[in-house]
Amino acid sequence: MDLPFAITLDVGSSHANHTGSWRVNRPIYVDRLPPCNDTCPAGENVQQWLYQAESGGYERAWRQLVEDNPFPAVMGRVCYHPCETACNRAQLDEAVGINAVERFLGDLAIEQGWALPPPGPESGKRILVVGGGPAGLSAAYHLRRLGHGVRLVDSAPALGGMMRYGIPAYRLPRTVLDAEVARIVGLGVEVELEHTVRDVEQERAAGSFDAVFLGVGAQLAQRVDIPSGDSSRMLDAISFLHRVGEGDPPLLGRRVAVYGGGDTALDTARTARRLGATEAVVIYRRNREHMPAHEDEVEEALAEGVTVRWLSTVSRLDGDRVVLEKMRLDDRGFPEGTGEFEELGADSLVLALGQTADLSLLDRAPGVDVEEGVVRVLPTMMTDERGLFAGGDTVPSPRTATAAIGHGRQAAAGIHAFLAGTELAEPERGVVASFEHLNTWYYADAPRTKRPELEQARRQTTFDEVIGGLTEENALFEARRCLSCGNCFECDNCFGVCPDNAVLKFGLGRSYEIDYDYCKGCGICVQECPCGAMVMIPEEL
Amino acid sequence: MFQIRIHGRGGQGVVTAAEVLSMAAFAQGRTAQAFPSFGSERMGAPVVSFCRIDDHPIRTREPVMEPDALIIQDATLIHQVDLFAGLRREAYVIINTSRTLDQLGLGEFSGQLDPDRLLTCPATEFALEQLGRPLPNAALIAGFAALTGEISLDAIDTAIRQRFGGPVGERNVAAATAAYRFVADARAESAHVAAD
Amino acid sequence: MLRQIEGSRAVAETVACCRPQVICAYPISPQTHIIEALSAMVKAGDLTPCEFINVESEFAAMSASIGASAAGARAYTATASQGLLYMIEAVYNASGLGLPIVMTLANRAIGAPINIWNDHSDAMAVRDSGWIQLFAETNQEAADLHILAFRLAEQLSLPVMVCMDGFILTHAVEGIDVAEQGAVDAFLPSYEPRQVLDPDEPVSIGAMVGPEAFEEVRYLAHLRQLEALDLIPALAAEFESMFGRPSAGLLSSYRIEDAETVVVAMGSVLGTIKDAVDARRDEGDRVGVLAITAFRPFPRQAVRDALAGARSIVVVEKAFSIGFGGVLSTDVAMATHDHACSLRTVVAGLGGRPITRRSLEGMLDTAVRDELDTLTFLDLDTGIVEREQLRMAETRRSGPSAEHVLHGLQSGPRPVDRPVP
Amino acid sequence: MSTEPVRFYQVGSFAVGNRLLEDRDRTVQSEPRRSNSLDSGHRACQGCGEALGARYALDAAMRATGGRLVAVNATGCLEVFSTPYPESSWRIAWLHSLFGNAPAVATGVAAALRVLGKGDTRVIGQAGDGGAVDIGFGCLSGMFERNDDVLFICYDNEAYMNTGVQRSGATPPAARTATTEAVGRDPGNVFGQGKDLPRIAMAHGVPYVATATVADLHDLERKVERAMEFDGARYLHLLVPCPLGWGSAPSDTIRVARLAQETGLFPVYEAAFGEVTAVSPIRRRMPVEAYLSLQGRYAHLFGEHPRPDVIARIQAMADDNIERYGLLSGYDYGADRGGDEN
Repeated sequence: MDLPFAITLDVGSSHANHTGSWRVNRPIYVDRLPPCNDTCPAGENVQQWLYQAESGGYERAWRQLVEDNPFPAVMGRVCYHPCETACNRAQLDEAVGINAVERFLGDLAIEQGWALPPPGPESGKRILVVGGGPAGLSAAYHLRRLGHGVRLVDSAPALGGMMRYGIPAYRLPRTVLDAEVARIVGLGVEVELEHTVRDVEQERAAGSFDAVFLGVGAQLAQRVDIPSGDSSRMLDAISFLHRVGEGDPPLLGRRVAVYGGGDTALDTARTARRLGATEAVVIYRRNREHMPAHEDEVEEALAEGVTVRWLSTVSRLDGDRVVLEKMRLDDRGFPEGTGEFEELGADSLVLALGQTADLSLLDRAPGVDVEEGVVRVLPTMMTDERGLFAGGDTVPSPRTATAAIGHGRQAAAGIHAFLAGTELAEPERGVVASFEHLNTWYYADAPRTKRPELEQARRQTTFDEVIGGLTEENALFEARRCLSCGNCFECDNCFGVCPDNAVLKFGLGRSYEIDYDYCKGCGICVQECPCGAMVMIPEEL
Repeated sequence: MFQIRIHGRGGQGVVTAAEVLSMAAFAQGRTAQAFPSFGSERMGAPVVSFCRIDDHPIRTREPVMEPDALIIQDATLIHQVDLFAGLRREAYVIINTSRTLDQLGLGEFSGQLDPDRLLTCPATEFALEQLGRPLPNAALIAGFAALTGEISLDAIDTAIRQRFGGPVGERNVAAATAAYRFVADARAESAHVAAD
Repeated sequence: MLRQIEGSRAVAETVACCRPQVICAYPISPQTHIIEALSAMVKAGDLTPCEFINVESEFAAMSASIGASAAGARAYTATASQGLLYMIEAVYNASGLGLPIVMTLANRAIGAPINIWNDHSDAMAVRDSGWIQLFAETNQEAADLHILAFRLAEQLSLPVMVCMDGFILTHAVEGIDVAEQGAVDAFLPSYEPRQVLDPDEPVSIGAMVGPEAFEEVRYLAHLRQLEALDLIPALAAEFESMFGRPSAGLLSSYRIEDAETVVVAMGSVLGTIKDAVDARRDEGDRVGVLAITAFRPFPRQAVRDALAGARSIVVVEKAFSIGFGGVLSTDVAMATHDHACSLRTVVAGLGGRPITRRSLEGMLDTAVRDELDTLTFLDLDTGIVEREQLRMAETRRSGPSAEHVLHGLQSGPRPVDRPVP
Repeated sequence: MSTEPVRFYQVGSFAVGNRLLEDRDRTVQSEPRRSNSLDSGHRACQGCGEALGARYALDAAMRATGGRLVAVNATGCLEVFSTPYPESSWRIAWLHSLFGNAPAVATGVAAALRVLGKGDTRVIGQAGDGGAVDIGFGCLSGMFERNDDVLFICYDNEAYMNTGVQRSGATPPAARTATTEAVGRDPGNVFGQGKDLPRIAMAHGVPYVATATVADLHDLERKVERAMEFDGARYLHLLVPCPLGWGSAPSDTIRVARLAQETGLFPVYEAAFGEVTAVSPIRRRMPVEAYLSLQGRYAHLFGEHPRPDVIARIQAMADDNIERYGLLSGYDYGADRGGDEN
């Protein structure tokens, strides 16, 4: 066309006008640390494996998961999931059911027989791992992946430690535990059972191990001196659960009193119900809000008919009567006696007052610093003695299986660095993505999917698993509830909302770039980024 | 050049009358020009239209100031509008009425005109007979043709058929023919009287 | 073939022969007969393909024509008077965008006081709009000019306005030779737009132009319109050879050779003027006529040459610039500024006031005797004017003059050509 | 996989893109090869809602028509910032004529295309609120009444921004403009004036009328596509915040538009042949303060002489809308994908 001068213009000719020169602030892309990752004791990259699961890539998700934690199926059952407590979604509707998805992936892996990543090239080094609990097994797993030889010894007839002898089967079916343990052993771990290490120094020397990892746990019950005529009516929770775990449950009678306020106390009470006790009464010296047990456990226990005597201590056992002193809390929340007493009929009293580690095996390792029954370690999990590492309940920790698994992983890395004669770099933590960083309008409202629960009657009498798993559809739903806090999930908002077409999109997985030739710096892209993965920074003018 | 002025009321076909008249002249091979007194004519309002007939091209666009013929479609206008302005003694005048000039109060005025060129014609009656509607213009211009001899009845019929067409055209032609006869007879009679 | 038909009808039939593809119109006297006829032809399927759009205003009529033309269709509309003023913003826009729209302007006065009768005030109001303005003297010219207008418009990519006197021409029934379709097709090729809205070749039409280029844009438009001064005579000649009858061109003259006094005018009044001139010639006065067809672009050189021999020029105008005088007169004066001759303006026929041959002859008589005022209002009723001036001088709240003038008319002499309101 | 994975796809279900969706279910704006009908280099202010809305709407129309599109533009910001000689930001066939005549020009274009046998090319007319609600109202009404085959889009920024923020027939009560200053006993624009153009359009009985904002792209694109399924006159009233005229932060353009909807002040709905057929429910209801306080044009309601009485009246307007259109009816997640529910 022969276009009239000035009145008619060629299309797109405004590209000659670089409006980027108007800009005083520029948008940039950032990555923030998701709160779930931040709080996972096992150091899982939760957001990443959820991202894989969202697209139905369950095996990819599982592989991402076992990079850090070889126990998805176990953790998916027994982890107290601090990730969900930290989840930003909780402020929107309900936290993402991370734990449930983890269990779904774990179970699917067992069902599908997915194999753990193979061991790395043999390094020729050998490490002695003492204790076949979560810490030891986790350490063994990561050490094998690093190519190191592992000898794993445990005093029990089977591996698993507290996972087997502390956690009741209705919370963790043994088949699941066995499967995940077997997978680790399958990586080429030498295992010696029913072998109790009495002198770690001697064992290390005898086997000329390059390093040792101690994960002996806390197996000794805390005792308190309770006057009683007949001590046979009194036993401790650890050994009680241990014997149940071995399939040789002691007889407790119809009325069972449990003394303590932790998860173990509740596990004991719930187990007692399953063993036929008509009454299972937990005696706790403070009130519910001070109870150390996890809320879910309390909920479930009460739902199963377990009762709790709040603000009470056991002063003595008198025949089939337990004499309780009523307590009150002082202004600091500490209990003090009131001098008032009452009685409670009970056929037996189980003491669940906490555990300590048996560290006698360290008697001839004087370099090791033991305080209040636990071993002090560096961030690398190495004790004060070179080459001697420790983790799990043996060291200061929340005393959860998840924390133990994290220790195992951490220790393996520490040992690897130690053997290589290098320093283990402290991994830097990014800025945590908080709820304020998000623009939540873009996320569809969707309340969490409740895991189906077995109906009361069955639960109380059997050791069948209490919490059911998610269907594939629900797992997908849960995974997709993840907000991807602080990390771009390629929602195209920045690309779409720019009034100046100044965002370039390169296709899935290849992310975006700002075209600073035209970006006027309005900041809409930053404001409308759902997950807080963009910020405005001043231009140098 | 022969100039005609037509007076009537909106809705009576004053403008059409001038148009048909010009078409008749055209049909007869003459040049003609017809135009209305431009205005927003409304039903019943006094309306004027004009027609010029010549044998040469007509250039002027002025209204007809001094008509050679006056066609009055509605006698009730006589005392409302200055119908006879610019009228010369030898001009033709044809009035649509069944009444006499005296009844119309034109008795003495008629003295100022040539009696042979002043005529009443009950055109509306012919129209009612043939069309069943009081649309006198076809009849009246036929009467005018008979009175002036400027245009032949054939030419008038042709124009009417062109303008209206179909049965309506034919009925108008019938009305025109009747009126033409009426006027022709009247003139013959007055000529006869004059002869005595 | 010569037929005895109404001017509006002839124009409608001729426009139809030009195969317009989009017609947008809003009714206003005295343009109505033209668009009624066209809408009937479209509805009956006699004019096809064509869309007739009954728009809600003249502003919309011109706007829709702009859209249609820009989209590559041959667009036509017609209006008059207030209608033209109501669309004036779009009128300027059409020429600014260089869209070859053809519009019939049935010339009519502009109120207040509202007046539906003929004069040229409306055309003069858009004199500077960038449209080509052609004035028809007769209905034959009016009809034929439309054929030329479409050709001219599309060749230059400029809009053209064919001006014909309202009622005097639009409502007059006379012998007119309406062009045959075949001949029109041969003369007028199908519309090849200079620029068009096309998804396959997108452009942005109607940019905002600042001081850096606006003057150039306007100057180019001026040059473009001046091209018409050469093109119009050429097209007129082509028209004559093709249709066997002359077409109006830039201008024409009548008995002008040897004329000492020349009357310059536009439109239908020229006929009456020619009769008056003949009469004066019979009396021995050496008078002649210069008829202007192309008012925009104004054929300055041609006018200058045509009036070279004149001793006295009388411009008869159906419009005037209040506070100054003649409009056409100004252009003629510019064209003849280096002539040794007098130029006088006669304003006549405002608001449909009949221009009679008698008055024109009287005026010419005075002109020939060199006694004509520089600015004369033909047939002005001075009695009424003086009465009204007196009345206004007496009372501050004198009310609207128009009513008093009418009131004065009741008592004064009554022109018979106007029905009593 | 589940039969309806998308229904469960939570993250980004309201965002522009969505890596798990089928291409056909993604927004036009997420498409790297979108038409960018209004392209980079235009001179709109930072964070201009109108520039954004125009590209959203026209790109969607381009996809719906397979690129067979012609746009007519009224005078106003959009025209001025997009085509200052010698540069045009348009990538589509585009015509600007006058301020008040865009609907009529569009009518002419549509008629021409029909006559020329190019009926497959569709016409969009666009104007700001001034060009649609006020000066172009007559032409728009005529276009509606004739049911001309045009989709007319009003980019409503609630005042005459191009000339410096003067009041228009679409300026809301209490809003400060250059001709309704925040002074005197009742600062800002008066209550009880202005035109509800979408309702007026509906009163013409045209096939399709819809309102939308730049905050909900899925909703907007679905409506443009829907509009293109109809022949005849269609009207889309699109709320486009103006940082300059509203005194809001350029980065808040979409946020403010969203609040206009979530407070109920700007009801989002669609209507066919004069009857409301669907409303876009409020997902997270907000009090009007949340909307007003982000905008300088309402600063006089909060400053040192706060006007809770005026805010209450505005809240009442929002409540009336919520009542009238049932804006709190539940959200249908099936509609997240858009398009297929119609």
